[in-house]
Amino acid sequence: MQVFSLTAYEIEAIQLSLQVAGLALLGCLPLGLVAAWVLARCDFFGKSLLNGIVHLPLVVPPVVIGYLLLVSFGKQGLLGHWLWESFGISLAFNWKGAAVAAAVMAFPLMVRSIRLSLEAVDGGLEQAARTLGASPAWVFVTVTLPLILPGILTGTILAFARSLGEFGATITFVANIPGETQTLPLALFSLTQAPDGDAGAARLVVISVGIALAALIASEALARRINRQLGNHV
Amino acid sequence: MQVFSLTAYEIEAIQLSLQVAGLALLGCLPLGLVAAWVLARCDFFGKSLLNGIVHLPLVVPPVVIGYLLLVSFGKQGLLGHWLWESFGISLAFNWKGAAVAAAVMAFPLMVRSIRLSLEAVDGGLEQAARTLGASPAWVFVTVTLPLILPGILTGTILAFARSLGEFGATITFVANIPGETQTLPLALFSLTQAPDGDAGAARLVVISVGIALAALIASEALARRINRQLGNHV
Amino acid sequence: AAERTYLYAASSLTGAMTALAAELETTSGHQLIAVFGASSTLARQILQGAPAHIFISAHPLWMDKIADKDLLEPGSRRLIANNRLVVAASRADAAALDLANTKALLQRLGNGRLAMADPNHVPAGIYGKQALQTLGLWGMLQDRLAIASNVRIALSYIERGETPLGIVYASDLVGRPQVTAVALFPDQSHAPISYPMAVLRGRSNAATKAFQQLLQSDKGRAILTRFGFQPL
Amino acid sequence: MSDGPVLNIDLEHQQGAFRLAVSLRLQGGLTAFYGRSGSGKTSLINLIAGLERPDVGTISLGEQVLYDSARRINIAPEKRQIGYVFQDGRLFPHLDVAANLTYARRFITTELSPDRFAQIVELLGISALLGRRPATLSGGEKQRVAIGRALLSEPQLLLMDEPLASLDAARKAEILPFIENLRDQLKTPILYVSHAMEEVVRLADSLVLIDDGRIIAHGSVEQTLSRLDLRPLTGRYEAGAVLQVEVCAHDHAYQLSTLRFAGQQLVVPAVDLPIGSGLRVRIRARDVSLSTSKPVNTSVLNVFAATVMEIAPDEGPHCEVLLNIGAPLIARITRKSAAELGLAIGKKVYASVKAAAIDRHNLGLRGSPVNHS
Amino acid sequence: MSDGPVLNIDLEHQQGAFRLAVSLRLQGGLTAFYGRSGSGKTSLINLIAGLERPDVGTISLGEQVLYDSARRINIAPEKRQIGYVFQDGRLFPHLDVAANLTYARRFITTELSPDRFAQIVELLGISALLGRRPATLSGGEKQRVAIGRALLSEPQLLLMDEPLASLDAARKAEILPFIENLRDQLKTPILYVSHAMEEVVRLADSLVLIDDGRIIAHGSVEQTLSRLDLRPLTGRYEAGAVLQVEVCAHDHAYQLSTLRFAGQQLVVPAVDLPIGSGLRVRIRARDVSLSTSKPVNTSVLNVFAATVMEIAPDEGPHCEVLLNIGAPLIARITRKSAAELGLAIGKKVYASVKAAAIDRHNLGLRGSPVNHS
Ligand SMILES: Nc1ncnc2c1ncn2[C@@H]1O[C@H](COP(=O)(O)OP(=O)(O)OP(=O)(O)O)[C@@H](O)[C@H]1O
Ligand SMILES: Nc1ncnc2c1ncn2[C@@H]1O[C@H](COP(=O)(O)OP(=O)(O)OP(=O)(O)O)[C@@H](O)[C@H]1O
Ligand SMILES: [Mg+2]
Ligand SMILES: [Mg+2]
Repeated sequence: MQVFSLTAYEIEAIQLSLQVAGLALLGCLPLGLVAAWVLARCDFFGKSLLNGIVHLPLVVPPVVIGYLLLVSFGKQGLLGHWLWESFGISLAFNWKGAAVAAAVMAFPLMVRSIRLSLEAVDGGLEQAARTLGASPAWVFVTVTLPLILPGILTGTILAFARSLGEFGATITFVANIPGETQTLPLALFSLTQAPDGDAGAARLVVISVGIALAALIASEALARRINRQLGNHV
Repeated sequence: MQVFSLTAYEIEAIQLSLQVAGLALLGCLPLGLVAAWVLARCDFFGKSLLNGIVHLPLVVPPVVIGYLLLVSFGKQGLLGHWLWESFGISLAFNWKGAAVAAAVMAFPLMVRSIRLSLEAVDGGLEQAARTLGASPAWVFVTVTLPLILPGILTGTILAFARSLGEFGATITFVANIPGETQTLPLALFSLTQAPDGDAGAARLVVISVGIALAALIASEALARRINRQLGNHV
Repeated sequence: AAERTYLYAASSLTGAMTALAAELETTSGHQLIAVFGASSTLARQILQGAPAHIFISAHPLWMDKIADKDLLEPGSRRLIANNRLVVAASRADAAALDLANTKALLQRLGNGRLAMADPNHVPAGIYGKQALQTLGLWGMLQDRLAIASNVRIALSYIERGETPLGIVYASDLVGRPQVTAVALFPDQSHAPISYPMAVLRGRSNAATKAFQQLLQSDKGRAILTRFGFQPL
Repeated sequence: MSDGPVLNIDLEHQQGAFRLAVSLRLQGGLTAFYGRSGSGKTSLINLIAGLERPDVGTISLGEQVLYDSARRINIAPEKRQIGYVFQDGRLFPHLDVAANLTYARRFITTELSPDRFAQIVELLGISALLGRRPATLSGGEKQRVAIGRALLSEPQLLLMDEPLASLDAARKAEILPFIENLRDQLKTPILYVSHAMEEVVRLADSLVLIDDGRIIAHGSVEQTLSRLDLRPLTGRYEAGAVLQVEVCAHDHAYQLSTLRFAGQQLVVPAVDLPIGSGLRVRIRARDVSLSTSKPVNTSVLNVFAATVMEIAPDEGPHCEVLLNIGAPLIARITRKSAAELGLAIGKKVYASVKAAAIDRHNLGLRGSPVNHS
Repeated sequence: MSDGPVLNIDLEHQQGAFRLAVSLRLQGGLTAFYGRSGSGKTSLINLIAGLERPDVGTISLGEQVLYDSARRINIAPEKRQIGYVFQDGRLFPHLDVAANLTYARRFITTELSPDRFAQIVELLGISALLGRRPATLSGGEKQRVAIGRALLSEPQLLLMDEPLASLDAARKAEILPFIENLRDQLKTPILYVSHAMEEVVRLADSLVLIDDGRIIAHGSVEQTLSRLDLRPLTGRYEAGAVLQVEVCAHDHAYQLSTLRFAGQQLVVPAVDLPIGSGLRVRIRARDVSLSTSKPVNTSVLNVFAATVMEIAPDEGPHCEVLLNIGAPLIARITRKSAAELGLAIGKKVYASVKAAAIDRHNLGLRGSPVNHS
């Protein structure tokens, strides 16, 4: 094993991790937008409860979330059963399940960031758009959405990082199956637990951080552009 | 054991959790402010690296972070040794160490939320404050800080929730010591390991969620007030 | 109170050690604080100066690591109990399984997976892999595993019907009515599953002594038995 | 004007300690809202635009009920087709100037003729700014873009909240004719909030005076500005009479026009309108001087024989003299002069009005009487 | 004025495609900046306040170098003691009105006398708003609070960027004397950006005309407004002459004052100043009429024997006639009148100025000549 070339084991874990994080983001983003909107702009009975549920994955240890996912999305679980019957989708012990676990864990971070931006949007601009003929949906697309891009970006990067690092819920929900559900953190964990895995673990830490750093640098460049467009500090 | 009264074991875990989360917040908040400020407003060589380091705890599995903490802050660790020699502070295997673990894990959430708010602050207001005689430090205290309160609040609630739910890094760094480092998630874990712990585990999940929900409701009320003060959407 | 006495024990011992600590307190008044975790984690913490007085590992490997650093009180190391490895299945599917009949095994597995703890580092997994290798099943099954981070989670896969079968300790089945053992691995198919206990260097005190005595007493052995172990 | 839809407003609205209670019926043309800071002008047009909900009441525009608290009707702002130039600009910071201007286009089915876009951009002097972001614009530039944006939304009714406040006189002079054109050619009814009486006189058909959330007066600009009891609100400096006149001759050599009213003639700087056009001229009281003998050898081109109808003294050095020259005219002279000239009701005097004192600022390009039903 | 520190500006600054290149020396009093939208007024005062850094150049106030690109000096904005009323308000949204007003107090060692606070609050008409947040204020209310906030910071130099643009005439009339007082009593030099020539004339000692980032003219208001070549910038409508006068008598019965200049007397509405006080009066060209025989039996109180010095024709219907009445006076009459009266250089005529045409708007409460060094 050479120091500067990746082993097949590492490449597999990297690919899987990116795949999982990508799918997790794909699910998180639209749902996160909706949840953030509802929490920021609507007032209804049970809002606190919704808010609590959204934050649940932060408060409860990941292993518990993993267990709850197992209970609901497992073969015997209500949702799992329904998914399987209706769409033929099974999340058990495969990467899609890992993505669900990552998405659930990343969700509160996504929602909170977007919500923070949403609450800071100048309502006057949205009003102006409406007088110009934009329906609320159009206002959202053409005014609100561009204005909350920084929040979406922050939410996305947090969610991506969290997905990339997700461990407890994943290993509990879909187990640690090489090539199937063994993402970087799971591979890393295995190595740290093995008596002689330290060197390999260190390599994986560097790889994880490298990927995250690359994503961060890209997001910073994007954020810079967005902020310049909005006339904010650069 | 009655259903509606807490056992001594539970009370101990709750107290400890709150203590740990509280101390973690206390450490996170000022450092998070500084880091958010530096990342939002300064431009320097190595900024990407700093950004990467801040996000590290999200990307790398908690267990690895816990291990790194153990290696550096343990009695044998460099930092741990220095802390002990210089200040007589030991973090190893006590609740202060648990707070450090929680703080480290919560840090990126704190920093990102504050940074998001910071970047949205209207520079014109800060300029106005300076023409009125406020030094940059005063501007920060009297203008910037109040304006980023929503971000600080979001960061705090995320960090608090994350601290409350922190498991992997804690158990790895300071172990699962009843009355010392056994916070709610660790107590919960212990119960899941015991043959007849399921009911107790479920109780702890409910308690964790209850505490988080209480904190959320309080923070929502506060956020509402702050937003009303800032003239934002309510 | 005087100095606290810490007992670091592998997670799989949670039930038994909690009961033993309670017993110790009622009979001798000594308080033991039990700290549970993965054997590997606990060993690492002890190497980093954790305040453990007694360490009970689920595998000799981790005890060796500490012994290598010369951190054990001389003469205190001994095996306290054995455990058995079983193939478990849901109570609903309790028909006995013949491990020698590969075909039956595969049939039982269907397109499901075999749950077990991580064969790379979790003791239950390490023993399980050994046993499967001895029985010549490893090559066939190694791609069909659902690898859990600890035995409890492997158990919950079986409990929830996620996997038809799984490899767990016999002790894990105590208090778990939904699962049952459908096959017992032969003792010689894997290294003996024994729990080494040792007192850490310089940490010997009245409580540790009382605890060592309790373990050798009938009372102590009865408790271990109750939780599915075979006291030594 | 009888053309254009009728805007009917009858509502009450409480915000904080401030109470707005308005009942108004406006038809066509340009209606100016005039009132001191904090009197409720912006609040009222926000209600009309649908950005706020009145506590009780109704708002209707033509056939369409925009709001009715009793019938629980509340048409969404975007369905009201009401353009709004906000007091505080409200440009979209993430769009460049061109995209701000054309924002409303995607919600309009008719094509935007490039000419019209070019015309508006040219007029507002923002063609060099099209690619810029609002954050880099000067105060006046922002306001001009905001005006353009509202104009390009082709509204059925246009609300303008102090649109020209941050513009220099030259720029104002360029934009005012455009708003007149909008009012006359496109027949877009306009509600126009302004602090500048010059703008009001020039542009407005009718004037609504607001004070402390209440309508104090509403009528044609002429009527309202001639009412002595409203002086505290309309401002003494700006007092004057408004004449309905008709263009009757042009003197191209001297660039003067002769206007006719009630059998009298008024010479003013050339008006670029065909003979016969109706026009409104405001003659400020301070620009009228009186004499008891006919002035001779003077540069003043307009001298009218007049009868004193009323003398309104005030506490200051001035008094206002209401004259009849076939139409009402107001003169503002010192009390000392009034005494020295021995002015009294019924006395015959000569009123002099300098042609130079009447300029574009005092010419409203619309003469037909406003229909206040 | 020779009192007050000298503000020396010599700088160049590029922002986007816009280039500002300014060299100015201003001393004391109130200097008005006048120029069309986008000409660089706000940019310039931002540089003076230290909110932007010039590319090259120096700025100094009195002895203190505020900025020097060569010597790498750049005093922080908060150390410049420069108050700034922003064009866009910039109230702190998280503070109520009272806290906004007193914001600067914590950085000032001297005590705020409750009287002064009360006086400013009263004057600006914001006493009812003290507990409110900026978000609920009307446009004009916000601007008034912003003015109060800057005033209460006790600046060494005050920058005001169109402070009165969103205020009604009545409110303006109340605030203007206060700014005059600030200028005269407190000797605070003021740089005042305005689009309203009335305000400029009333308040300013000197006038700086800016166009496209360059200083076109700078001098006393009198000089600058009298220059014919600057008409395109200053605006034809506003042309006029400014007289330095001295109060010489009061007529309490009729509430008139008599002012003296160059052996002549001018009667105007009562001026609340002791006899002997210096004063500046602006007589707008459009308010002066001419005749070749002495007007009799007229309400016009001021008739001067005058000699025609210059006749400036223009393309329009008017011409401007520069007269000598002991001091220069400008009349604006139609070309037709000029022809009919047979005006020519050297001709003796009578110039009539209505007392009623001179009101507070045209009276600058400072008479001493401006020192332009
Ligand atoms: N950041 C920037 N980038 C590019 N151009 C800018 C920037 N800021 C200002 N400008 C341009 O500089 C010019 C001067 O702007 P400034 O705000 O000083 O004008 P102003 O005289 O105050 O105008 P107004 O009376 O409309 O407020 C304008 O043409 C403006 O578009
Ligand atoms: N949300 C609110 N809560 C309490 N009072 C309010 C609120 N919004 C406006 N007001 C008050 O209502 C009154 C009318 O405000 P409005 O903005 O309509 O005034 P305006 O006539 O437009 O004044 P301006 O000419 O200064 O813009 C003001 O006194 C203002 O302080
Ligand atoms: Mg308003
Ligand atoms: Mg400006």
